[in-house]
Amino acid sequence: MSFWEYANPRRFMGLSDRLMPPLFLLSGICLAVGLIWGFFFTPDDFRQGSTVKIIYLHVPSAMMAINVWIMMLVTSLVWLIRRHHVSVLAAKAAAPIGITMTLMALFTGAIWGQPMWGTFWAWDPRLTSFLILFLFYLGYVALWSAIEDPDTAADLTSILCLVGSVFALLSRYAVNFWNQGLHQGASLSLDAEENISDVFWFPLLVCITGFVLLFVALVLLRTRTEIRSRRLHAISLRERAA
Amino acid sequence: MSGDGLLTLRDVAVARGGLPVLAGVSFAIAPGEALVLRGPNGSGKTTLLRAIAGLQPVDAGAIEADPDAIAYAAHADGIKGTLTVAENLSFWAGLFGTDDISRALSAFNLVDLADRPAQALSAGQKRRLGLSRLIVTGRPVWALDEPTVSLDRASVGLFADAVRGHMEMGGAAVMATHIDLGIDARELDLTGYRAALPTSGAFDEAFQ
Amino acid sequence: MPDLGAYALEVGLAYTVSIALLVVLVWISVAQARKAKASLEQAEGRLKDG
Amino acid sequence: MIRLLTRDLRLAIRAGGGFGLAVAFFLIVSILVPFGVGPDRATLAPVAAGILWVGALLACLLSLDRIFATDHEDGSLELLATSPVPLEALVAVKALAHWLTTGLPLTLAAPLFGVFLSLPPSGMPWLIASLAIGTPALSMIGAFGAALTVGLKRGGLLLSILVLPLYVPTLIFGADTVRRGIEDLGPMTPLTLLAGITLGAIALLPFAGAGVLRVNLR
Repeated sequence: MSFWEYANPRRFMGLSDRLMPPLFLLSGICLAVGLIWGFFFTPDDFRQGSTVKIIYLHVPSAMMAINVWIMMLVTSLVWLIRRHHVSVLAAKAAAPIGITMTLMALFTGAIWGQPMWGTFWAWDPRLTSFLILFLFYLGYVALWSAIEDPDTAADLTSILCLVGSVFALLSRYAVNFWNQGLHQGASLSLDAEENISDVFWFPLLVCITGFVLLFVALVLLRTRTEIRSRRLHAISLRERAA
Repeated sequence: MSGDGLLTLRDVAVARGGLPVLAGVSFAIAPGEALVLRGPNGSGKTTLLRAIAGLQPVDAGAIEADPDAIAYAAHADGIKGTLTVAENLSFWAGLFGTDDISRALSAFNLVDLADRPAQALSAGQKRRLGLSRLIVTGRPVWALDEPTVSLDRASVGLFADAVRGHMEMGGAAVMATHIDLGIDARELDLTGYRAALPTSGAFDEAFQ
Repeated sequence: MPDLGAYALEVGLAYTVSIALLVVLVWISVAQARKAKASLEQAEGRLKDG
Repeated sequence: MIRLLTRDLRLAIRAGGGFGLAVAFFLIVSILVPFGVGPDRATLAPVAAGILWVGALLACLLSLDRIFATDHEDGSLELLATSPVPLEALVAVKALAHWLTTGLPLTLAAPLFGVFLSLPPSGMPWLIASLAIGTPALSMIGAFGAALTVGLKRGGLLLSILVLPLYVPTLIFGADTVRRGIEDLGPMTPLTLLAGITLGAIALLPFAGAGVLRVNLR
């Protein structure tokens, strides 16, 4: 039974029904443990004082903001190539989660940078690229709501997601070019672990796992809602036609 | 290739707005033939013609015709008000690779209107200009959706002559119309091909 | 409670707003899911006896 | 295809203000800014490059939704789709027609407006170069956005929301070229990057635009 078999709605509904409870539970635990550990049991940073505690929210949400868009890009491609309804509905379901994550990343980033920069918003390239990503999310959701026919909407939003991704990447480097940048170096770039000591590192890892699990659980839940409203739409079409 | 027929449909199924409308439609049109699609409003005439013209994908079956064989004419005539009749027509002629618009103008009695801006034309005259475009396309198969809408009796005669002339030159036509054009054409009533509404059932067809 | 020092307000604000965002997102998603499930069952009921 | 271009240009002229509309809007923006910001050179000069580019960008944005809307309303879009002209070429020609009626006149008028905003003379050549190279990208991206929203109700507003984020790289590199040109800090780098975006857009977006048109014509 190939992987694509999960794309048919009935099997997806069954599978997601079984997966959601454990996922929600696990993400709740990870988030609670990670945040409490990070908030209460880690020392202050000698330079940043207690604001370092914000990394437990800023870093995971920033990572999720980008990864959710990449997930939407992949699911849009799957829709355009293999025409699986569940895939494009998962992309539609993920968009609001991506928006929330981007808002959180922006908000926590601004607060975290405030002591260093003296203002809440200093057009730092990394934060600005999240602002641009937020605009792309907005456009994607706006396009979904502007079209009545679900299939047309799915095609148009998927193509917008493809083109948007190229331009989001372009904006990411244009913004770097435009303002040298005050952002702290990649505090968690996968290769440079040594720039945060272990005591901060483990709770951060737990928080990130928590965010990822929460995202997966939420996207399953929201995709089920999209499938159900699509089914409702199909039924009402049929009732009107009969 | 599409064999002898200019246009062949093999149990074609089309949908409109997510709901299947027609299923199992099959026919073939040879050069010199015309086919009139009959059926009440909403029976899928327009949807089928748009599928034949390539504007809409088919849900099942196949439509076989040369890629550049179909000339499509719908309710909207695609006329630019600020351009004159001759300019409109020569634009379409140029697009289809010919420059001779005189035959099209005379076939629809538009010669004396040639230099009038299209916005100053009556609905019937605009319709004649829209239909005269078919002649400059030089394409064998005409797919026409309600061609005689807003045409007076004389113009309908003009249009019937144009179709007859087109068929004599080896062309073919498939059209949806409610009136009798007085040309020998086969008829196909689409009510017999209404697609069954999908039965409510498993979750799989959540999107039919 | 850890001594947050000068930045108590900032850190507190960041945590409360972020957690609030997450709670609102989950709450809206669950509410939408419940509403969709209910109206679907009602529609399918109409379909069966209709 | 040339016939399609000449027809569109003739339509633009006959519809009146084909070429002048965008330039008029650009003129108004360039005049309004000093009223808002204040007339003295010290405040205007540093921001002139950015305002000129934002003005050009908004002027392009204004006329985008007419690119396919008129053809959609009178039915010629469907007829064009069934004509021998491929949809990709149609999108490219429409973008070119839009550029000729907005991008080009803006580029030619920009130095005059630069004087209004007291743009330093050393920036003038770079302003023209960056606009000449950048505005085709604005038209091409705009044509894709117009194809995306053709036939939608309230499409104009949605078009701006979708297209403005896509304009960000062009705006950044364009305005940066002019700023660096003024202080002679190597404006060639942003200019070449700008050219890269424009060429990429012209090469790829017609296909995305045609794909989207096919979906909208369904």
